[in-house]
Amino acid sequence: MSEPAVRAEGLRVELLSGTPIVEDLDLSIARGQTLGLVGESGSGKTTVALALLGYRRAGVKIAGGRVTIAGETMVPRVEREVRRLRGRLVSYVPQEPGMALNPSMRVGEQLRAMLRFHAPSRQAGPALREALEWVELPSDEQFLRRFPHQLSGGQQQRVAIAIALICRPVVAVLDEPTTGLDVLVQAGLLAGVRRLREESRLTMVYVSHDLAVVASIADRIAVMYAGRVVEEGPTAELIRAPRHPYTRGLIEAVPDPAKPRRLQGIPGVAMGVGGRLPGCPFAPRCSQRVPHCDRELPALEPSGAERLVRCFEWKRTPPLVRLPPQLARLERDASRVLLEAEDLAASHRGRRERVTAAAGVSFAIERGESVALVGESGSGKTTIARCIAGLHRPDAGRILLDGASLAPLAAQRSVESRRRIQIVFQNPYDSLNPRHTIGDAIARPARLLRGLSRAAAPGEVASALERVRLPAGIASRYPPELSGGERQRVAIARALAAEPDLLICDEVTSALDVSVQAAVLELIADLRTTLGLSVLFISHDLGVVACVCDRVIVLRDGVVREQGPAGRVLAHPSDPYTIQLVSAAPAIARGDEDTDGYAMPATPASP
Amino acid sequence: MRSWTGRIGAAIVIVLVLVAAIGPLVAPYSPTAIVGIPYQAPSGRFLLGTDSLGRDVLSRVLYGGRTVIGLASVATLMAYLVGVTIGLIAGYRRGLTDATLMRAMDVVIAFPPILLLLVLATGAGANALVLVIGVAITHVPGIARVVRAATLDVSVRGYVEAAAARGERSGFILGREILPNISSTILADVGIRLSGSILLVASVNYLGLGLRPPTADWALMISENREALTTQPPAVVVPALLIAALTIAVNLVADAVARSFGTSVEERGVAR
Amino acid sequence: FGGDDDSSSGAATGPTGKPQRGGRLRIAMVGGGGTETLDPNAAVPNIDSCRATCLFNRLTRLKPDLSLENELAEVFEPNKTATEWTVRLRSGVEWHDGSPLVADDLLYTLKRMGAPDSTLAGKNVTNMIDLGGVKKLDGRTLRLPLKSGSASFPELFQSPQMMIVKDGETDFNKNPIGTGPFKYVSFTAGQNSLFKRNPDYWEEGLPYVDELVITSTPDPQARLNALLSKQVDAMEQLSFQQTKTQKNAGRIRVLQATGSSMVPIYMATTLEPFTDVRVRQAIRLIADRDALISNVQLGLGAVGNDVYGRGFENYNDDLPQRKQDIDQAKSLLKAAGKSDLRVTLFSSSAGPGMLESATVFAEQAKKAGVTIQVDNGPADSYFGPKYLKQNFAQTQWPTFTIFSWYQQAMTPQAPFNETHWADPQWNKLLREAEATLDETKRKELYFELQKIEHESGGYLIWGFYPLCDGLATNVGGAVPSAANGFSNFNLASWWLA
Amino acid sequence: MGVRTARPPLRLTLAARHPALSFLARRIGAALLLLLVVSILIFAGTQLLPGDVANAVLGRNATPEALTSLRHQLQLDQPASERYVDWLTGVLHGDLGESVSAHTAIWPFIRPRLANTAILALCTVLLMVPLALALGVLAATRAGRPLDHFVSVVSLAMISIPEFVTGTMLALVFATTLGALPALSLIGPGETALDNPEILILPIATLLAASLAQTTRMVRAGMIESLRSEYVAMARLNGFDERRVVTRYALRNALAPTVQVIALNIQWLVGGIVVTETVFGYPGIGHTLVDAVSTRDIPLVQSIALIIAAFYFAVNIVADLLVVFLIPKLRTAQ
Ligand SMILES: Nc1ncnc2c1ncn2[C@@H]1O[C@H](COP(=O)(O)OP(=O)(O)OP(=O)(O)O)[C@@H](O)[C@H]1O
Ligand SMILES: Nc1ncnc2c1ncn2[C@@H]1O[C@H](COP(=O)(O)OP(=O)(O)OP(=O)(O)O)[C@@H](O)[C@H]1O
Ligand SMILES: [Mg+2]
Ligand SMILES: [Mg+2]
Repeated sequence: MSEPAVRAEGLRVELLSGTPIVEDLDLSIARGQTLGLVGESGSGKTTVALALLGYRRAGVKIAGGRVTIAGETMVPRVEREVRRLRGRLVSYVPQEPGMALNPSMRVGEQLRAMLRFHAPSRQAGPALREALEWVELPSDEQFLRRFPHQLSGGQQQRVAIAIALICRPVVAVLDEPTTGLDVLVQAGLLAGVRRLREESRLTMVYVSHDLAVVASIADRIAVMYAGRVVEEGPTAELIRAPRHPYTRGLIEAVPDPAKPRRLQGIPGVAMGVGGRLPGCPFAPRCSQRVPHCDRELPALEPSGAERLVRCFEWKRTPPLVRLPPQLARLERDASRVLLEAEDLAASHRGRRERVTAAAGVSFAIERGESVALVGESGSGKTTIARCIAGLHRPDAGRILLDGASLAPLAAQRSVESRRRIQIVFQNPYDSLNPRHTIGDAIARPARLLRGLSRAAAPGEVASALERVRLPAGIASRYPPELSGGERQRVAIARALAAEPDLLICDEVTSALDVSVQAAVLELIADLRTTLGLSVLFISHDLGVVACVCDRVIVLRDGVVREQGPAGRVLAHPSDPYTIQLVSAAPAIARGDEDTDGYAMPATPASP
Repeated sequence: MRSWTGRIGAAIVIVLVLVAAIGPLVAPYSPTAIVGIPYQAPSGRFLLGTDSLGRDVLSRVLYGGRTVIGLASVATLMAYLVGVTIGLIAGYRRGLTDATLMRAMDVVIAFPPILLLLVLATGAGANALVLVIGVAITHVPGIARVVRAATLDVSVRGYVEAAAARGERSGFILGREILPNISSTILADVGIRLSGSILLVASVNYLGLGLRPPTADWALMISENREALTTQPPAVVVPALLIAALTIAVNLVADAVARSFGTSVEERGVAR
Repeated sequence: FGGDDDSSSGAATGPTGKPQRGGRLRIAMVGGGGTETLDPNAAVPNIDSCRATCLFNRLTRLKPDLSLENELAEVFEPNKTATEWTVRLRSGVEWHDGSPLVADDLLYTLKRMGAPDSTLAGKNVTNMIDLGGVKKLDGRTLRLPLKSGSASFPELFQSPQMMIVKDGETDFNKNPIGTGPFKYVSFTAGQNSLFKRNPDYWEEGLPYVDELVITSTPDPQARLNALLSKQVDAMEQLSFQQTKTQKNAGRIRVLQATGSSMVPIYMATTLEPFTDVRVRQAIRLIADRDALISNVQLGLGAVGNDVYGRGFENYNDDLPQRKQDIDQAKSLLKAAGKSDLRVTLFSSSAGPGMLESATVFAEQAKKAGVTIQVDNGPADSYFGPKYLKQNFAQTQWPTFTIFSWYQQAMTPQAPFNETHWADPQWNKLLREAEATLDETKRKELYFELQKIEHESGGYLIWGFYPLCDGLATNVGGAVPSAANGFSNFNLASWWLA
Repeated sequence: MGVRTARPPLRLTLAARHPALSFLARRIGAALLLLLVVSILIFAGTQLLPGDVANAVLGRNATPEALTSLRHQLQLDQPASERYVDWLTGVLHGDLGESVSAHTAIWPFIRPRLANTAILALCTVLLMVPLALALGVLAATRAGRPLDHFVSVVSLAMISIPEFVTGTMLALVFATTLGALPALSLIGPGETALDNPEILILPIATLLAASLAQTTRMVRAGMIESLRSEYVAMARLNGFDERRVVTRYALRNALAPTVQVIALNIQWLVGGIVVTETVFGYPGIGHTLVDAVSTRDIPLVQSIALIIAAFYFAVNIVADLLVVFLIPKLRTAQ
């Protein structure tokens, strides 16, 4: 074990313009070990992962440093030579297998092509079987003859992993292999990867933005921020006692379904490419910053056995603390019902057949109550929300607001009822019109639905922005100039400008980084209490739900499986499907308690 | 526009538009006046010689850009007005409206373009308006399809849904919410379409289905004087070169524009 | 006269020496698209007429000098008052199927043209005949009684649409039977035809070539290219510019003939503002005819004097040549109260130099304070619904005899009375002339007629355009002739060296 | 082109049962309906034209008397709707009717001309497709380098020059000056264009100039997009050599959009071939259509337009079928 499986020294990757993306990155992974690489979006994880294979994306160059894999130099080396090593010495599993598998090649063919090219002497049949077994996929001809689009997302990812493993590489780099998959599917895939780690001598680099996921897989974790590793250490220790304030902030921000508590976001926004200042890039968001931090970049230094940290003041990093749990809600009271859905049925007309998205769904939302709608992808959450907002015509059933039936489509509803129900959408990048200023976007509902005069608009905009804790100056800017979190706040401000009674939040945080997510969730929780809003909160993330909701409705295939108080449903689920969901939700074994991670159900992804 | 080819193209376009715009002010003779005997070689008096009727080639060249540039631009503009409207409505309304409009576009595409222009030119008389309408019609289906596809895409975005949820009128949603966001898709091929229009206007004029003599028009000049290609080359070659230069330049600009939209899309893709 | 083969320097000439036999002669003509027909009596474009002369014969024809001679007629004689004509057909003429030409064929032809529902051009001629009273004198002779005397009657039979067809023949596009120098082999309208030599042709020794291909090629540049690249041996209708260039280049021979073919401007004498003869005179005085000839026809044409018939015996060349006189025109207009006359001139590119001359004329008119707006209509419907209803327009006429033209354009019965001409004195004079068999006398009367036209007619005949065709240098036997617009192509006498 | 793929024909579930057949049946059904609409529009359009076939046939012999008589013979005095229905009934019985100007049955009249155009278009396409693919791939794989710039600039220039200029120049150089090739596409009696193939060279070159350039650019664009895709990146990350990446991964997936471009070009060829036909006097269908319009031979115009429109739809359907074939997602069940 003299030569580590992966060694990177002083790796530097830049844009062609010379702006650095990744700087002085050193990594060393012993054979058979798994390194988890975590960090928020844009921190340079994928860039590093690709550089380990000597690969760079268009518009980017590897400007310096060395990478060796099992003694073979990958960087610097000419493309022709390094390419022959990819796939056989080190292989890569991409984030979105749906995009990365050749759409016009059958699964079997894609696997065989690897063999034919890298190991022509090996027998294709057994090799295929071996690789597919590792990822728990069938290896019969019928399966091999499928095209990628004929596989589910989880299967696609397993195929991608099988392709990466078929030539028995020394190192596999997995770049967010579970991001975008459903919790149940993700759990199954993670279990598979874990088994692989235990049963083979494969060295892995596991890249993810999700600390909980990485914690369940990796032997060691490296945390990246703004293109640099800020902390590295053995998984358990790093999670229990983070030394870098950023690592600590990340852990604090991860919601936990089993033990709900208030979340705490990291203030500010993550640093992007460019505009990096001479000092510590985390300094602007740091709570233990000293003047020195702004001037000089700390080095990545050992801080005890096997631990490295890049902070001058790491000794001052406070230990993790248990935050107060979410306040329990008042008892139910039928007279306080705001909105009611009665036997709601909805479907989508597909190309030929109808897809049922809701079948006989009934529930009620009380004034000031926060109700969560959870369920895996495609269970009909969004459709129900759109029915309530008048964007989708239900097939049957009624929606009652204060006991009065609402017209199916928004255009037919009264101005008043349109005002009282507001919706915020999932994707922060398309929830605001990029061609309208923030001010216009916020003022529009107020003017249309509340008849606000043109003159009164700026004042209204300012107060709306203040409510979502954004500076008033932002009103004249356009959405593309805003970060994802800021945009979601603006979207919320826009909804609030109508002074609604019910706010529907459809996965408002799922596209956001954890630190930002925490801040947005905090905001919603605050607004509820200060404005007495009712919230219909849609999410697939039980942790998030646990933090902000009073009641949970579990949905599957358009049918309500279980509903009840959040505490009870999440802690003591009764429906088998809910049980599965809850146990599949990743959670972190924090230093402040004594759980050992979470159980992994052995449910393979349904085809 | 960062590429040098794009800049060269833009420079040529500007020069030619200037020629067309101020040319008539500096032309030495009236474009229709017969000032000499036909097909005189270039001389001090007639810098580019004379044409088939003894008119001054230079003066006709200076006047002749207006029709090509003007008509092609107007036709393209009209095509966009109609095509964008159809595409927006089809893409936003979906369903039956969409199907009907798109089938109508299919019909227009299947109508042989020459027949369309022939019927228009012979039926309604050959004049600028007919030419513009004919050229515009040939573009409409293509534009409508592109706009429709883009609209389909944009109309499911959160901000459009939000507008629908607060009960905005369709006009507002189409004009204020959707249109600004598909403008780059629309603009990306304006240049290509404009140069297509120029070629079509020129070809139609050349075939005698468009403008008629004695209009001074580059394409007409080519067809009027083409038999003097060997004896009085400037009368044919100069307008031919100008048309080619114009379309090449417009294409260069279009290319650069499309590429700049393309890269910005890419960058957005990468940044996410 | 009539044909004036140009001899400018550099022009190529044909081969000299004895005619040679054999070979395939390939001709590119303008063509008429799908309307092309081999029915000689229904011929419209030149290509139809040319094919008709290859396959058929008529009673009389115009020689290159534009004088009349008999073709199938052996004798064509009037009675004393020219009210009855006797025609005897040549003997020994055979149809392509071997049967002899007889009087019944001629009778059939006349009846075919004169049938009540006939759309044939010859109806204009047969209308003059009392068809019911036609007498067959013998197997080859007919006596044709006319409704009124006409001394110029035989002239009318020189038209290519007056070809004699075989008794009973109705379908001409499939294997037409004629008496002409060539026999039918194949024909595709709008594309090409293939004929072969008629070995039994009645004109001694003719024709020379074995095969004849006539191709429709509307585009002038394409025709010239084909000739220059030796794909064809001759092409119809060189443009004026091509004529000039090719004469200098000397790679091909140019066959040029100027007769009475013209693209005049006309004024309808019954429509404003041309009801006033002074306006008509002013318009005629505005034209700078020399400039029109040199700019539009590149100097190739001949100046006109507002009367038709240049090249024919009865053409009045004693009349003073009218010249541009702007002052006079202005004062005439002033007198007529039309000092700033504005009028639309309907034009089209339906004839050689037609549109161009309108353009040039409009420019010239500016000098006299007259604003002429040229309305350029589509060529294909120019002689369509609006024709004959316009007050100020252009037209085209080929070279045929003066009387034929009067019949078409000037007499009260004329189907194409473009100028709405109805001058009682002129009509009376024409009747008198046509009743006069004495040639000198008749000529005097014709001169009178033309004098009236010259003074008060509705035509501005500023010039006559030349027929210019291109020939490869190995084509012999070609003689320029202006008659009927295509007679340069008297293909029976052509031979290949 | 991207637009086309968004069109309804490319349906996923359709492919689930009898993919090709039900697809074909629906597309053909729709096309027939559209053809009917097209034919009505064309008929209505031709009614607006001034003058009629009687005028054209009689030409300068069109005395008012003869006009009336001929109109009666040609049944032009019947109401337009009746004439349309007559024609349509004929078409439904497989009879295109009679040309009123040429007095012959239409089908035998246009068949040789159709064949001529088909030969010209087919030769052009057969040359264009492989050349465009080769050039497009070459340029795309060398994007941004001198060869790519060269191809780009040359093709841009070729696209920008009107065909009548290209054609005239080619004729001037190769036919009249060098005498190497015929300037005029003379097709002898009873022959087709294939009997003397040299007449095809210049017309093909003219058509090729514009269409090849256009297609090359599209292939290049499609290839560049494909080369930027994640699966191409993945193929490189899997270590395949560049040749394999280009052919098996990039080109294979760039073919579908290319098919659409080629289909568009074929449609353009047939619709726009008339300019080239005019320049070289090539006896094709475009020309015949122009003639038919100018002689107001409405049954002939109708028939040709119908054939061209049918061809348009056919090319579309074939292209869509090919696309379905090329994109497994569209042809296989989920
Ligand atoms: N080709 C490129 N051109 C411009 N910027 C780039 C390019 N590639 C990466 N970047 C920038 O480099 C930074 C790091 O990108 P990278 O994809 O490595 O981040 P990541 O940590 O994987 O983020 P994510 O979690 O979103 O995948 C980002 O800010 C990104 O915008
Ligand atoms: N526009 C549409 N056309 C056809 N089917 C649709 C459409 N939108 C949704 N569906 C289908 O309806 C079902 C319910 O979709 P819905 O978006 O409501 O689910 P969801 O629970 O919000 O899922 P996710 O978590 O992925 O957002 C799914 O099967 C989906 O495929
Ligand atoms: Mg990444
Ligand atoms: Mg959803």
